[in-house]
Formats: sequence, C-alpha cells, structure tokens
Amino acid sequence: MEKNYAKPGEYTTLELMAVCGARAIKNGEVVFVGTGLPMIAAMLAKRTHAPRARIVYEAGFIDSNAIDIALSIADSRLGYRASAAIGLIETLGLLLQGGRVDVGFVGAAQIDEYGNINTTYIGDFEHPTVRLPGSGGGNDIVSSAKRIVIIMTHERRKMVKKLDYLTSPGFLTGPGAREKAGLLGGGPSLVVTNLCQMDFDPETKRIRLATIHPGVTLQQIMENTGFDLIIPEHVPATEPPTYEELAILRAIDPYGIYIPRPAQTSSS
Amino acid sequence: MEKNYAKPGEYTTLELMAVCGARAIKNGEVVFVGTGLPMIAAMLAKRTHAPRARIVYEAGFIDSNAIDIALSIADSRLGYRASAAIGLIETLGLLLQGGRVDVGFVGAAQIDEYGNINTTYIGDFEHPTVRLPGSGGGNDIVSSAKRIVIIMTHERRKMVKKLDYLTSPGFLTGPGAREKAGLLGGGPSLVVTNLCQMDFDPETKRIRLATIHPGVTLQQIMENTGFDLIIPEHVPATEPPTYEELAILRAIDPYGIYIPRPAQTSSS
Amino acid sequence: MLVEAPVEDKRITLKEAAKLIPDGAHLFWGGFGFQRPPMAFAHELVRQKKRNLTIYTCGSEMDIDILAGAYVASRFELAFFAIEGIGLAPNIQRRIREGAVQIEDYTNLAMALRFLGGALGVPFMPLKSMLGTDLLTKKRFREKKAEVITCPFTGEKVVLVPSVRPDFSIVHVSRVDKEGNAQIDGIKGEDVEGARAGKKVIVLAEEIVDTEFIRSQPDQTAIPNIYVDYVVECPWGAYPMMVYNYYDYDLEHIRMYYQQCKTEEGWQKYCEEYITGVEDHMEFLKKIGFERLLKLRAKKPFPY
Amino acid sequence: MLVEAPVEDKRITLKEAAKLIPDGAHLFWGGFGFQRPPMAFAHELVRQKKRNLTIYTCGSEMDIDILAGAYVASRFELAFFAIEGIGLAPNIQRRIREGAVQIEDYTNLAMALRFLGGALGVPFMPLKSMLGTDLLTKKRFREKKAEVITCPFTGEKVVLVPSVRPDFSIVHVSRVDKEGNAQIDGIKGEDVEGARAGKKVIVLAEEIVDTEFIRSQPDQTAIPNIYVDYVVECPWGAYPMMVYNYYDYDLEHIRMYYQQCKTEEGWQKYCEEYITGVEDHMEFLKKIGFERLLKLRAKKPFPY
Repeated sequence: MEKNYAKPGEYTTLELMAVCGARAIKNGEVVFVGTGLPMIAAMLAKRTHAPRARIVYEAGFIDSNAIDIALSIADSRLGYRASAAIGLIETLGLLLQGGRVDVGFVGAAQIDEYGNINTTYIGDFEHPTVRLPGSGGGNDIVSSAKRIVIIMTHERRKMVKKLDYLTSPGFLTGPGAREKAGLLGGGPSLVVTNLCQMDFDPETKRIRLATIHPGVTLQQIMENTGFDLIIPEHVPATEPPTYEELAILRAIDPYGIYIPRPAQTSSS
Repeated sequence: MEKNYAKPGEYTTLELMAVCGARAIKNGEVVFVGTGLPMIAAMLAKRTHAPRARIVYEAGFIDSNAIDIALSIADSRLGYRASAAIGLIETLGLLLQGGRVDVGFVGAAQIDEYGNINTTYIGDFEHPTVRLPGSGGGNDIVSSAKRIVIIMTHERRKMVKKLDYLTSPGFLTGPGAREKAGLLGGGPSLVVTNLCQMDFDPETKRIRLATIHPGVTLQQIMENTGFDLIIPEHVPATEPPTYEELAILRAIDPYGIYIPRPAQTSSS
Repeated sequence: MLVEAPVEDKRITLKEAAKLIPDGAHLFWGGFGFQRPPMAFAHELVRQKKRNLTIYTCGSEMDIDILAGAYVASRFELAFFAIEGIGLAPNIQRRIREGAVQIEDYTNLAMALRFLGGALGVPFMPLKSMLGTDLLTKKRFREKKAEVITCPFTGEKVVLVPSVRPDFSIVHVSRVDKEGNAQIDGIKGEDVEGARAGKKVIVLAEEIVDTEFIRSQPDQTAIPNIYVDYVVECPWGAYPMMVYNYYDYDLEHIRMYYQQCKTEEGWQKYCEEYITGVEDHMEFLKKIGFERLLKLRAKKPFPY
Repeated sequence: MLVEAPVEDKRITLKEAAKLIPDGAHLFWGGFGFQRPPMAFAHELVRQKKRNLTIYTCGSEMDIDILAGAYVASRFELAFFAIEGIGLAPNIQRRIREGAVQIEDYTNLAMALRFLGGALGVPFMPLKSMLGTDLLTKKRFREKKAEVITCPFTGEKVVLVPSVRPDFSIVHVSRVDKEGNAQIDGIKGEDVEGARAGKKVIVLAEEIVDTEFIRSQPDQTAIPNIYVDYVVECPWGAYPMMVYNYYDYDLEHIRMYYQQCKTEEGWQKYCEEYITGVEDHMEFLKKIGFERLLKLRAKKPFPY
C-alpha cells in the first residue's frame, strides 16, 4: 500500500518530531516514556504500527492505555486500562534495571557528541546559572534501557562540545566506556530534533546525521550544532507524516496541550 | 485481684509451657511467631493480658486475629481480621530486620550455653545423621528481634556443650560477640522447656535457671542439661496456669492439635 | 471468653501533626509528581513557621516549591523537581540563587532504593544507575554520596547508595483506619518504602474508615499499623494536585501559582492569600470553594 | 481511529508447560508453606521424568518432597523444608541419605532477597542475617555462598548474598488473564520477587479471567504481563495444599502422604497411585473426587 504523505505546511515541526518518535517504537516492545512529546509518540505508535507496544511510566503505570493526555507521569489518567499500577521500584528497578525495557525516551537540555545528557545544571556546578529539574528517572532510563531515543530542540547551546553537568550516560568517552563503567543498557540510538534525526556511528559511538527534516538545510543543522557532527555522504530526507498519522496524532491531543494545532502555530 | 491457680494434675506440661510463652509477651508488643506452641502462646496472650499485642507470621500475615488453629505459617486461617497480608520481605525484612519486632519465638533441636541454636543438622555436616528443616526464618528472627523466646523439650542431647551446626545466633561466644559479628537484635532472653524456664546472665551471657516447673526437681533439670547451667541461690517455682488461662487455652485449641487435652494425655 | 483488643486511636489534627516536627528535622516526603503530595501538611508547616528542614523525596512539585519558598526547607535530597508539564519550580530556583536552598542530586531509582534500604534496616542498597556520570562524583553537602564497589560474585561494578532513615515520614493516602492501617489506590510511587523508612510516621488520608473494613481485606493494606505513629484525617489534602479515585488536579490553580511565583512578590502574595492568610486547611478549602472542588471529583470508571 | 491491540494469548497446557523444562534446568519454585505451591506442575514434571533440576525456594513442603522423591530435583537452594505441623519431609530425608539430593542452606529472608536481587538486575543484595553462624561459612555446592563486607558509609558488617536468575520461574496464582496479568489473593510469600527473577516465567492459575477485568483494577495486579511468558489454567492446582479465597488443604490426604512416604515402598505406591498412574491433572482430581474437593472450598467471609 502506498503511503499518503502530508505536504510541507500541512503539519508542524512538533508533529513531525512526534511521528519520528513513534516510528522508533517497534510492535511488541516495552517502551519507557515520560510526559510531553514522548507520551504522544508512544500513544501514536500504539494506534498505528505498534498496537502491542507496552508503555511504562515510571510512577508505576505499566502497559498503560490512556485515552486522555496526562500532565504528570504520576497522572491518574495513565492508569486507564493499564495492566498494573504499582510504584517506582517496580518500573525503574524490576522492569528497567531488570533488563526488560526495549526503548526509553528522554529529553535533554544539553547533549555532547557521545550522546551524554545534561538535565541538571546550566553553568558551573559551584555557581550555576540555571538549576534544571535534575535526573528524575532519566539517568536510570539511559543507564539501563536497551536503547534510548532523545527528543530535544536543536540549538548550538544545547548541542555542546562539553556538558556543564553529565546527568545521564551516553557513550561517555567513546567505544567501550559504558561497559567499563559497568552500565547495563545499550545507550543512545536516536536523537530527534526540530531539524533532523541523528544516530550513532557504530565504530566511534559519535553522533551522526541520519535524516534531514523537509525544508531544513544542512547549513542550518551545522550552524545549530556545537560539536563535530558526523555527516555521511548521502543523507536522506526525513519521511514526512502520513495523513493517517496526523489525523490520529490530532485526535490524541485534541486541545493541543503538547502539540499546538497547525492553525494555532502558523509561524512554525 | 488474687490469682486463681490451677493445681498439679489439672493442667499438662504443654499447657504450662504455652502459658509461660504467653506471659513473656507484653501488651502492645510486636510478636513474631511460627506455628505450634508459640502460636498458641501468642493467641493466649492476646486473649488475656496483652490484647494489643500484634502477631506477625513470616509468610506475610501482620497483626493476625486468627480464630482457628493453623497448621502452616502460610495458612489462610492466619489472614482472619489481619491488618495486612503481604509477603516475606515485608515481615522478615521491613518489620523484623527494620527493627520493629519486640519478641520472636523460635524452637530448637539443640541449644548451647550461649543460647545458640541448631535447626539444620544432627551429626557431622559432611555425613549428618538427621537433616532437620533448616533455618526457615529462624536465623532472621534470632538475628534481628529485640529479644527471643526459645521453646523446646529439655533433653541432654538437645542442651549441648557444642552444637552440630550453628543455625541461629544466640550470644555466640559470649559478651560482645553479637555486636562484633554485626547483629542487630538483642539475642535470646528466655528458654521455656518442659522442666523449667531459663534466662541469660547479663554478665556472662550464659544460660541461667530462672524458674522450676511445679513437680520438677533441680536434679532432673541438671541430668537433662548437657552444659553447665548457672543456678542462682534462690530459684522460684514457675507460676502455674490460672483457671482462666487454662479455659482460654483450651478454647483456642479445642481439638488438641498442638496441645492434647489433659484427658487425652493422662500420662503427662 | 475472647477479650477484644480496644482499638488504638492514633488520630490527631493536622495542626498537632505539624507541631511534632522540630526545626531542623529530616523528613521523607511522600507523593510522586501530581499524585498524592502532602500539600495540606506543607501549608501547615509554613503556617507554623518551621525552619531548616531536610526533605528526602524522589520527584516532587508545587508542594516542595512551597516549602522552599517559605524558607521551611533548606536542604533536599531528591531526583527531580519542577511543575511538571508547565515549567521549572519557581521558588526553589530563586532560593537556590539566594543560597537558601541546597540540593543533593540522586536518581529516582536511587532515592526509592535509599528509602527501601532504610526501611529494611540495611545501611546501603545496590544499583546500576549513576555509573560514569557526575551524579556519582559531584556532591553538595553529603560527606559520602555513593560508592562504587566490585561485586564479590561477578566482578562487575555496582553503586552503593546510603540508606535513609529520616526522623519523620509524611505520606498522604487514600484511606486509613484510626489504628493506622492505610490503603493506597492506584500507583504507590515510593510511598510504600518511604512510609517504612521514617523513625516516626504520620499518615494523612482522604478519609478515615472503620478498622473492620480494612481487616475484611488485609491484602489491600499498603501500610500496616505497626509502622504508623499518627493518623490525620485530611480530605482534599493533596489539592490542587490529585488523588487517584478521589479527585483530579486543578490545572487553573496550578498555572496561576506558577505564573504568580515567577516573582518573589507574586509568591509572597500567593502565600499570604492561600497559606498564611487562612486559619487552617478547612479555611483554605472554603476559600477555593465547594463548587470548584466538587467539579474535580473523579468520574467513575475513571480514576480522575 | 483507535486501533485496538489484539490481546496476546500466552495460554498453553500443563503438559506443554512442563515440556519446556529441560533436564538440568534451574527453577524458582513458588508458593510458601501450605499456600499456593505449584503442586500440579510438580506432578507433571514427575510424569515427564525430568531429571537433575535445581530448585530455588524459601520454604516448601510436600511439593518439593515429591520432586526429590521422584529424582526430578537433585539440588535445592532454600531455607526450609518439612511437612509443617506434621513432621520432616520424608522423601528429601531419604534422598539426602542416598546422596541423590544436596541442599544449600540460606534463610527465608536471604532467599527472598536473592530473588529480589535477580529481579532488580543487581548481582547481590545486602542483609543482616546469617552473621556469626554456620549458614555463612558451611557450603555444599556453591563456590561462593555469601560474603561479609564492611559498609563504606557506617563501618558495620553486612552480608551480601548472590542474586538468583533461574532459567524458569514457576508460580501458582489466584487468577490471570491470557496475556499473563496475574492477581494473587492473600499473602504473596516470595512470589512477587520470584516471578520477576526467572528468565522465563510460567504462571499457573486457579482461573483465567478476561483481560478487561484485570484492567479495570490495575492496582490489583501482582505480576504484570511483561514478566510472563506462559499461562496455564490449572484449577485445584495446589491441592492437597491451599489457595487463599479458593480452598483449604486436605489434611487427611497430607497425613496419608506423610505416613506412607516414611518408607520407599510407600512412596513408590503413592507416586504410582496419584502421579504416574494418572494421565494428567484432571484425572488426578477425578481420583480425589469431586465431592471431596467441593467440601474444601473456602467458606466466605473466611479465606479458607
């Protein structure tokens, strides 16, 4: 069956990012997500190609089938038709650290070229400029899930040579470093931004450009990246959302809580 | 109010032992017991002087108010009007090792003069004569409860100079040894047998005769004890059961599952 | 012949409960995210002008932002704080910049295990997070934050985090009997472990139920009476956050809080209007309004 | 537009479940004392002549005595075995004397924590039992049984016990849906931890229920589907032991077993009559008799 792709202007960048996130989930996988875009992405995946994906929220909701958008990972909305509602040690300890989570979604205030993540401080540790929310379960997820999808905004101050604080472990200093540190999980596998998708070079474990979003130039990406991005010879364009994906996406978040509707965001 | 004691011949030795066990429980205490005589003792205590005692069974029953006699510590009978029914880590870990159990009751196949207990092997470890049930939760209870009551039969082969196997820690090699080993609980405080009650000398931590059961001679006790028992100058007689205690006791175990009725055991 | 035990009555008022907390005390702080935070207790600590508390929690939000804003808490050991889905916690940000608040950072799993370790009576718990990161090495006020050891069985690296036994555990639950047997509907977050970690435990509940109701279904008890020292009846005690099966959050109020607290003046105004300016929790609820609260009630079969 | 997920069906028969276990496999063995032992599964392992299994459990009774008697299991890591309230486990005693069975001794807490450690993905768990005793030092077949370390935070002595991740976890529960979401009434013993420790998990249940029933009360789920590989409907699967809210034990049968198994001949006779001599679990139940089973049903409000 031929795919019926939406045209530029018919979808927003946030919608494209949610679709990219959803496509990173395979059917039957155990998916660890937080609130925001990852939640929308996981809900979209379950309603399209991955109906048997099981969504876990660290507060204790397991195999959630929420039909309403939640503001908090502890939101009662996430308990709707869940397999189980337990607690943090269940989700972060027994499921995640126990090796049963296939893919974890996290955000980042900064990442470096090895996919290491900062969600704690901006500025010097002794005299920080901004205090961010901290690890939460982020470090746990990135430490132990089989693979990690990072969703974030693509800005030069966020894609940095050196993190202000290393909250969650990417490939640390490069090949073998995770294993040497004693980490269980597979590390980051995909970075979805508003400009492109990036993966990791299997040899060097450094971030590599994977696909460029429609309408974005390579120049734009390089200007907004503070580290040396690996750029392969041929970089395909990101597959746009289909009309079906967009329709489902807009039904998931009808009030535009996480993804403002195109009409509301004509500037995007 | 004057106590109305039963006369010799009106109660059995097992009944006296159950009464001794019950009296070792104070009102409001958290009591860790197993099946058999300790269960009967705890049920008696709750129905007499210690109505607020809270009985914990390691299988997971907490603050049990059973009205029927159970055969197993996991017996559903123990769930009747309990505060909670959870599991082993709750009872042995969070309650007991967490420091919340006042008194634990255990049995013993052998004890030595420091109150160390064997419930694992009789004979040499490499070629044992009898394999006993093992620690179960016994070692956990004796390691971590604030004090321990041991209930057992008084025989020379059971009150030994040297254990065949040290399953549960009494005072180990004497004063300071429990602390040095890193143990949390207070150690044994009372031994109830069919001949007498014994406690522990605070200085030497060795077993000391406390009270002699009505009709038993010192000679009998010494003949049936394989280690040097500390015998104070004045050893009172064990306070006999009251008629009230006996009536309640017989109502608790009406079919004589753990305490055969006097009529059925005229030889005792 | 059966002598029935008189049921022990551990009920006290919210005011009495807060009075038990001395300045400088260490508290396990229950609830997770928007779910069952002891909001009414936070308000009462502010009213009683408590100072210099150390708060242990996994992830908390408006509740601990209020404790920081009112200078009630000066130290936190935690994994996360924000007004989730809305923005950074405004008061804590400001107090950190002032130097009035210090944060020792762990992960959610590390904190939950630290509570479990405290509850279990062991001095540490093992985990496989924090390895290779600044969480392991950068410290604020703890002398020892975490240690890496080599497993004597497998040779692998394992992080040990120190157990926590705070002076008090504060948890807000669905229902409790007057003896302290508590049920928690929905997710438990880290409250099961946290409620067992404290040296003294105060359970606040949406409602007090008869002990026979609890005892007719003992496998529903999340916190047995043995752990619990005090019980406080505290309906709508997590408002404007949520309680599973009871009520939804009041998003409008939370957003108003967030906007207003972006400035110190705004926070002072909020605090005066909703916390110090009202006599107690009931007056606070009356100020919010009965009609508004009723609209937030959970609509079956949904737990929200 | 909502595409509903087809419910995954993990149901297999008891025979198929037992066939999955290869000779020499390591098994977590669920149930505690007289409560919910996987008795029907033990029978089927005997019928299929499995050999050389290693069994991990806290305290088990007639179920593991049968596994030892029939030479199905040769090694046990456990804390306790007996026919509680009746006497020593007769077959295990005999097999130990023959040298056909070896026991590595731990405590109940140590075993439960070993399962928790395996489930948590850490190689050990800390505890404060076993200190100063032969449990720490005397070993049968494990190279490393337990290690004492000095706590890096407090300086106190702590025992580390090695985590267990057996090839299979076998648990018998109250009810389960065909996806593997399981509820357990009453006490859970060590089954919550044990069910999460196995590399493959087989859940046997008194009854299979619709997944919507499970999902209407997610806080009642003791074992979520993510952990579970196979589901077996197995009514009266713990007989002659008990299942909370379902049925009482058959004391007469247990006593008969105990008396008869005091001799090898008696055990062979029992095994032939009740296990190998019947085709399957249903034939076993028919042999016991419908009337006898009905009399054992739990009588509300009692769970027995």
